Amino acid sequence: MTAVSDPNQLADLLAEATDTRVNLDFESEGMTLNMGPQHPATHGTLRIVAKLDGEQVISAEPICGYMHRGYEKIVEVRTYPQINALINRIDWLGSFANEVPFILAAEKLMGVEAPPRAQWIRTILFEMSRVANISLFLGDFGLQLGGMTAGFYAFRDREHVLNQIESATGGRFHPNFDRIGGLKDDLPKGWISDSHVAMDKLLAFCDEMEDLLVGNEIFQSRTRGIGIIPADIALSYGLSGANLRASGVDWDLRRDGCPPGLVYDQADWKVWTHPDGDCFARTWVRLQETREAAKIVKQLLDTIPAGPVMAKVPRIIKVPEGEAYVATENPLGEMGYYVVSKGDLVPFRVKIRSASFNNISIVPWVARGAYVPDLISILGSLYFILGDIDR
Amino acid sequence: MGLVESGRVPKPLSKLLNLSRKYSIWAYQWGLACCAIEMGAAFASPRYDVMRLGVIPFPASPRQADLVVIAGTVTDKLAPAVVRLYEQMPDPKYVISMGSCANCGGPYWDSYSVTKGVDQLIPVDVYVPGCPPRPEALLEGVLLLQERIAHEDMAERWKGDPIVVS
Amino acid sequence: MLALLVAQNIAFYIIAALMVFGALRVVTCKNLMHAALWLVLVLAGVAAQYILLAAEFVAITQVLVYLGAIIVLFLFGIMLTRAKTGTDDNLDNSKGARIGAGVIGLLLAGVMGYSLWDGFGKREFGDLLVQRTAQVSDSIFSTYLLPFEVISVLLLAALIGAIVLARRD
Amino acid sequence: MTPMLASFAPPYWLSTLIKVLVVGAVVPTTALILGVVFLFKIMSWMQSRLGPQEAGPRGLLQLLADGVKFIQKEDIAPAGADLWVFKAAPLVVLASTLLLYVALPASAHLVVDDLDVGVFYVLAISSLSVIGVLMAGWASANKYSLMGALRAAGQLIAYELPMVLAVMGVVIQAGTMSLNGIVFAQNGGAIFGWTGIGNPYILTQFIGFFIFIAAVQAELTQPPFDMPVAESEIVSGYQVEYTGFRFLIFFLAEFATAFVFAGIAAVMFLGGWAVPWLSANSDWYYVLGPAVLFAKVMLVAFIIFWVRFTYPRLREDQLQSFAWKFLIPLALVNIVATAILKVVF
Amino acid sequence: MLVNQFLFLGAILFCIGVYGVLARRNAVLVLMSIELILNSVNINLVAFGAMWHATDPANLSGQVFALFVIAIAAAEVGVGLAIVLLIYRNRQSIDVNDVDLMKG
Amino acid sequence: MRTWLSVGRVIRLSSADTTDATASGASAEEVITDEAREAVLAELTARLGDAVLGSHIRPGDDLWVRVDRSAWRDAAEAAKAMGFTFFDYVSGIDWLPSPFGRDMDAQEDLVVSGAEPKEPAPIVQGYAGGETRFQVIAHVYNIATATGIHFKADVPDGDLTLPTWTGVFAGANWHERETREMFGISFDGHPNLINMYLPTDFQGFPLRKDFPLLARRVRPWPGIVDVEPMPGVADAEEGDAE
Amino acid sequence: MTEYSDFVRQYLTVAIFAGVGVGLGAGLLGIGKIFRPTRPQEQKYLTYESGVDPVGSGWSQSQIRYYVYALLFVMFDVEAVFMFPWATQLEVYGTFGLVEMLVFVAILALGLLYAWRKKVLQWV
Repeated sequence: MTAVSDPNQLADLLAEATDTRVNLDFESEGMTLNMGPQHPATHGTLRIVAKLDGEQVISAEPICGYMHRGYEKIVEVRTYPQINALINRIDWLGSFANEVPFILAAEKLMGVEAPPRAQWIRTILFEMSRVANISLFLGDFGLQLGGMTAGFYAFRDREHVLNQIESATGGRFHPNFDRIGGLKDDLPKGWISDSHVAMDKLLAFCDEMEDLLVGNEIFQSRTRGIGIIPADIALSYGLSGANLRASGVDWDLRRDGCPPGLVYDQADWKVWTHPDGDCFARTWVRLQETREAAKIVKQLLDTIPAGPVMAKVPRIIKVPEGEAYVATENPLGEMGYYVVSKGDLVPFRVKIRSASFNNISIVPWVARGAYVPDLISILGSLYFILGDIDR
Repeated sequence: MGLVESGRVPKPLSKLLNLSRKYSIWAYQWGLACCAIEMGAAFASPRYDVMRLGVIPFPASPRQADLVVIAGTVTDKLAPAVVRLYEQMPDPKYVISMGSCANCGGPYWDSYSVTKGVDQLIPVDVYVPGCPPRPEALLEGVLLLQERIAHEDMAERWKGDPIVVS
Repeated sequence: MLALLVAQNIAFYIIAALMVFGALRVVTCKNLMHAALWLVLVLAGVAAQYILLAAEFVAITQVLVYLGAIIVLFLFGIMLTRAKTGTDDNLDNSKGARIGAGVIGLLLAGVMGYSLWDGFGKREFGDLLVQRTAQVSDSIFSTYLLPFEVISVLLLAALIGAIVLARRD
Repeated sequence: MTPMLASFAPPYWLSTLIKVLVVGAVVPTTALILGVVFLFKIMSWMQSRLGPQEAGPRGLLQLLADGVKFIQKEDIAPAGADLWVFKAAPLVVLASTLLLYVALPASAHLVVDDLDVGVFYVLAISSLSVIGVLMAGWASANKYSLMGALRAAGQLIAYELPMVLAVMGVVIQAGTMSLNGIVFAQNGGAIFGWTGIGNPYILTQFIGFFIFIAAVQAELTQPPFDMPVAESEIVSGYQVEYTGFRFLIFFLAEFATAFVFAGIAAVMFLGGWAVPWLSANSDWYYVLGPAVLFAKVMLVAFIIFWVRFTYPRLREDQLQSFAWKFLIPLALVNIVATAILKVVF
Repeated sequence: MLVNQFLFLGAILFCIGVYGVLARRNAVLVLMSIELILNSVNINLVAFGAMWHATDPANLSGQVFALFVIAIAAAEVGVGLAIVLLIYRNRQSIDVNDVDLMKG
Repeated sequence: MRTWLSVGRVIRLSSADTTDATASGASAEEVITDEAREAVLAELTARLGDAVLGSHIRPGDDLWVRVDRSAWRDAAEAAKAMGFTFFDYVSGIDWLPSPFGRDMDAQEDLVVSGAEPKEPAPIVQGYAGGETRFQVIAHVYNIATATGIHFKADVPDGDLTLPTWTGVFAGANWHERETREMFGISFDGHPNLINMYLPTDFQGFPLRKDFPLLARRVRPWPGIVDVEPMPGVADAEEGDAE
Repeated sequence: MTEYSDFVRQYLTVAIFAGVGVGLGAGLLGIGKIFRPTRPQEQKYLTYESGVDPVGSGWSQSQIRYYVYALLFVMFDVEAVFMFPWATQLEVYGTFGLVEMLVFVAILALGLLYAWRKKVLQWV
């Protein structure tokens, strides 16, 4: 069928040709389809270069870096509180969730622990950002597949969560609320009951999405059996989050590797997995996850302990020498910070292990042989945030 | 040479033309970073619904667009694409720079890979500050842009100062 | 009456001129896609001539089958064989062959022109009657019933043949 | 008043001029009405939004503003494009849309041409837009365009056939291909001898109606059959490179075609311009006919757009299978059943 | 109108078609030229049909024959283009001069 | 609630079985050694032999193993064979203290803290030791036991190469590309070692400590307001936050 | 004779409308030409490809399946052509016409069945 049969060699050729500045024409047969950096399917500025035979993808290579902001370098010149303000913007949809693993890593190095109330609120906000994040995924995935109304509903109902996050933290998008040793503030009055209402609305939204989208026959025919990722492949690519669980791997850092500082063991919830590993499974797992997250929030809201929200920490944060890796189950998957400190105001080195980077690295593997429309399903269901890939 | 460009259009007609441009701003879908989501909220959320103002977010390609909202960080790698997509839009065209990153580099002012402001690349009509700006801020920017379009003289089109939402 | 005749003739000559021009472009132009589009003009002209001949059903059939279907087949054929966007000099035979073809064409034209003139001369149509669809149908389902059924077999054969050829295996 | 209208027989050139002017006004108007009502108002309502509010009262002039704006937009043809073909493609699409209006009857006499082969003519003309689409896609010299055009052409021809076969049942029942003849047949028809509401063919040809609407949906390249213009993969298909007014022509043609197809569906399945209780020969239809037809068109258009705003899109092969493996066999069965019933009763 | 008007038009189209078949080397263009020939024949058929119909209203042979020719033309183009595509797939060329499959 | 020492334990919280969810922090604190990780380390040592150059265990939390760079790929294979099938990341560390003064911060900051630009400090490697300026670090996970291993390998300045992991963990592909781009460490046998983030004509390796952030060189960080003058004094002034 | 002239006039109207369609579009484009600006920019006339240089040439060897669909369409289109006159006259022909058409449709349906069985109706 094609002149080049070895996938690795082909990928090399492809990557060569798709360099940003030099576009070699290596075409032997077929056509090269370029999507992005400006393309509605790539949620921003990812670029996918797919070599096609007719409508079938021979190979697809994501080209990232259009959103590379040099996080790992910048954080080496910022103090810990400054970093905290910055890293919200890695996964911009699950903003609060970005702060937590970093703060936990710093706390671990300092040997500080947040008071119980702070831990509760952290967990609640963490799950709220998960809801805010994944609810948008559901709408956006519908939009990708042509069901435009789903997107509008997602944006509409997501506002309820954002309102809650905003009224607690002051930031609609990037709260910068977490502190080493606790939180910036306590919750405002009436927040708990409002949050119950918001979560109920989101649960209703999940039902609506299940009716409108996930249960739709056309949606199912577009996603079932498409982009199947077996468990071992998923593990070796380091997929995490719902993408991994949709491949049947029962692994959730909230349950299995929960770092102290988050109180998931105080709620009764369930980790959902799906054996199929296809696009539908990923969507379904995410849908269930949103519901579980809303349930966790509702349970934790009822059991928030009283007390301070800040432990005793020095006013100037200097983290003792050491290395620590803390990862949490973020909306997109495992997000971890490997922090190396030399006892300074600033960290010596921070490796940011973001979920989307690993999740998207599987695209060349999973897209091979798919059809162009399936590529959209695959990309949409893997669910990435550009900032989370490129950092 | 088009009449509009030459500025030799009779007053009532030019008013009509300005009004039509004012109420029909097609914006193409390109979000870059965090601001993209707030832009999305302004474009697609029933709560903000920028379509009320006549901003239609239908086109996916710049060829049918009047407005591009540069919503988010522009990196050096992306800069050629920004310029190209801007140039591929047909005149008359407008640019809203949304968010600190697009305005000046924002929190990544010291990064090695971020362009310090999209106005180094393309002319900007409206700056919307914030990190990210709330959707309301973008709506305000759109309103200000519409205000300007309503009184625009096409012959003088490129000489005005940019608007800053404050 | 006379006016109608004149109008008819004017229409005929305009359409005929367009058709001949289009046909010449089909066989001479250097761009495959343009050739196909000129062919569209010719085929539409043919449909118009059918209308002038009061053959309504065939005219619409011409539009439906030729313009709506066969041209699409041609366009697919052109796109699937990856024609160039611009002009392509490799469409024609050598110059000698072309001259030969031209000579043959002119010769044929001469022979046919002579025999047609000889055979029909200035024969008029007389009063044309509109040939309604129902009459066409009656004709098919009485005189030409067998050919009609054979057509279906022919189409089936063509279909199977083309599928066998076009299958990728 | 009405008898006078009936006796009004202007010379050919005058009547044609009137027809041209009326249709020339009706085509953009219907496109605008459909666009504003469905694309802006109904869609916004379904998505719990407000939709355009500023241009004109309640934003009703939004599309007008769009039109005037597009006139003053720059006209760009990409460097690699085949210029003439690129520029002619929208005109082909527009002309084929306009030709469809020729056969649409608004009452027994308010019709441009009551052709003897009306239905057949409509189907033949509707297949012409494929040429325009393929021209646009090919001439743009753009990959998205080409892919979109190939997909569009593949889809348009795949759904042309169910459409052709779906109306066959109506033709069998009415015994004529004339659109007015079909309206008369429905108005004067009877359901098992009961002539109360005539015989709107949607009751007997509901399979045909379903197939026809599905095919219309596909011909308009709307969800769930909008793969040829799928934003999320090939941006906007064959329209990618079109700017300004040329794009607007595609945009208007889409809605005008939607209107005329809805009109054809209304004529063939819903009794067209006639209401059941009033004989189709009544002079009242000079006034009533257009209104009745318009109401029915809006009803059909609502169904079309409702589906459009609700469903995700089918994949290219899925929609082809849907046509070839479901709609076409179903249509054939429908024809055979209708024919048998017609012959038996 | 003269019958010969149409017959001559048919003849001219026929000759142009013959020229095209002989002068073109691109197989798709050759098929297009064949379409020209078939259409010229159809014009003749319909013209004769109209002529006879005017004298004998029951006689529609010309039109019916034209219909049959259209059907056959459709079949011809279908198979012809399928062959062209097959050749293209195997040889990356649709030059009729290159196609000498029959020669041993 | 759990404290750090209990992290290594798997606590299944699925709604079905929440019985053992109350791992007591008290007993965990008494544990000084971490038998599970000791065992992992022992098995790794057995598999890799002399290639294990150093190790560090933080009980109940994490395990660092430094291997010889010739055994880098063997380490991956050994880990995978031992059930560490979940690939996390590969990255690098440049242990060179920043040559641009303390933490490369603004000149104003230096004035406030009273420190002059000082001599380059000696290179001090972190856990599990090391000998070279550059180290590559990788993390793999065993999802059955919820334990991870941080592998480290020294990469000498003269020969910044390491065997690739792509054959063992397919996901290493992109991470190695990133590491190459950021540190200039190349990976032998990698199929496609091209730039990931930056334009092709970008000069330098950003994450090396001697890569200057030019914007900062030109213009000092404008946002410093709450850094106290003397580190020594600051200790005495420790207070409650908020 | 009057019937013929009416008939030709009907189609003259159709032709006029085709002309009007093209003319309308062209006329509006002409109006646009008066108004619209032309402001050439360096990259304005490049083919749009999501903001980067076009990769590879613009041509695709799209798969043969489109052709098979088109082919099937042509065949069934021809069938439909013969069906329409039959449909209008079915009442006259009665059972005889019904049987004739059933045979015709059945033979062509065999073709569809063949294509179905040969799996050309689905993607590879």
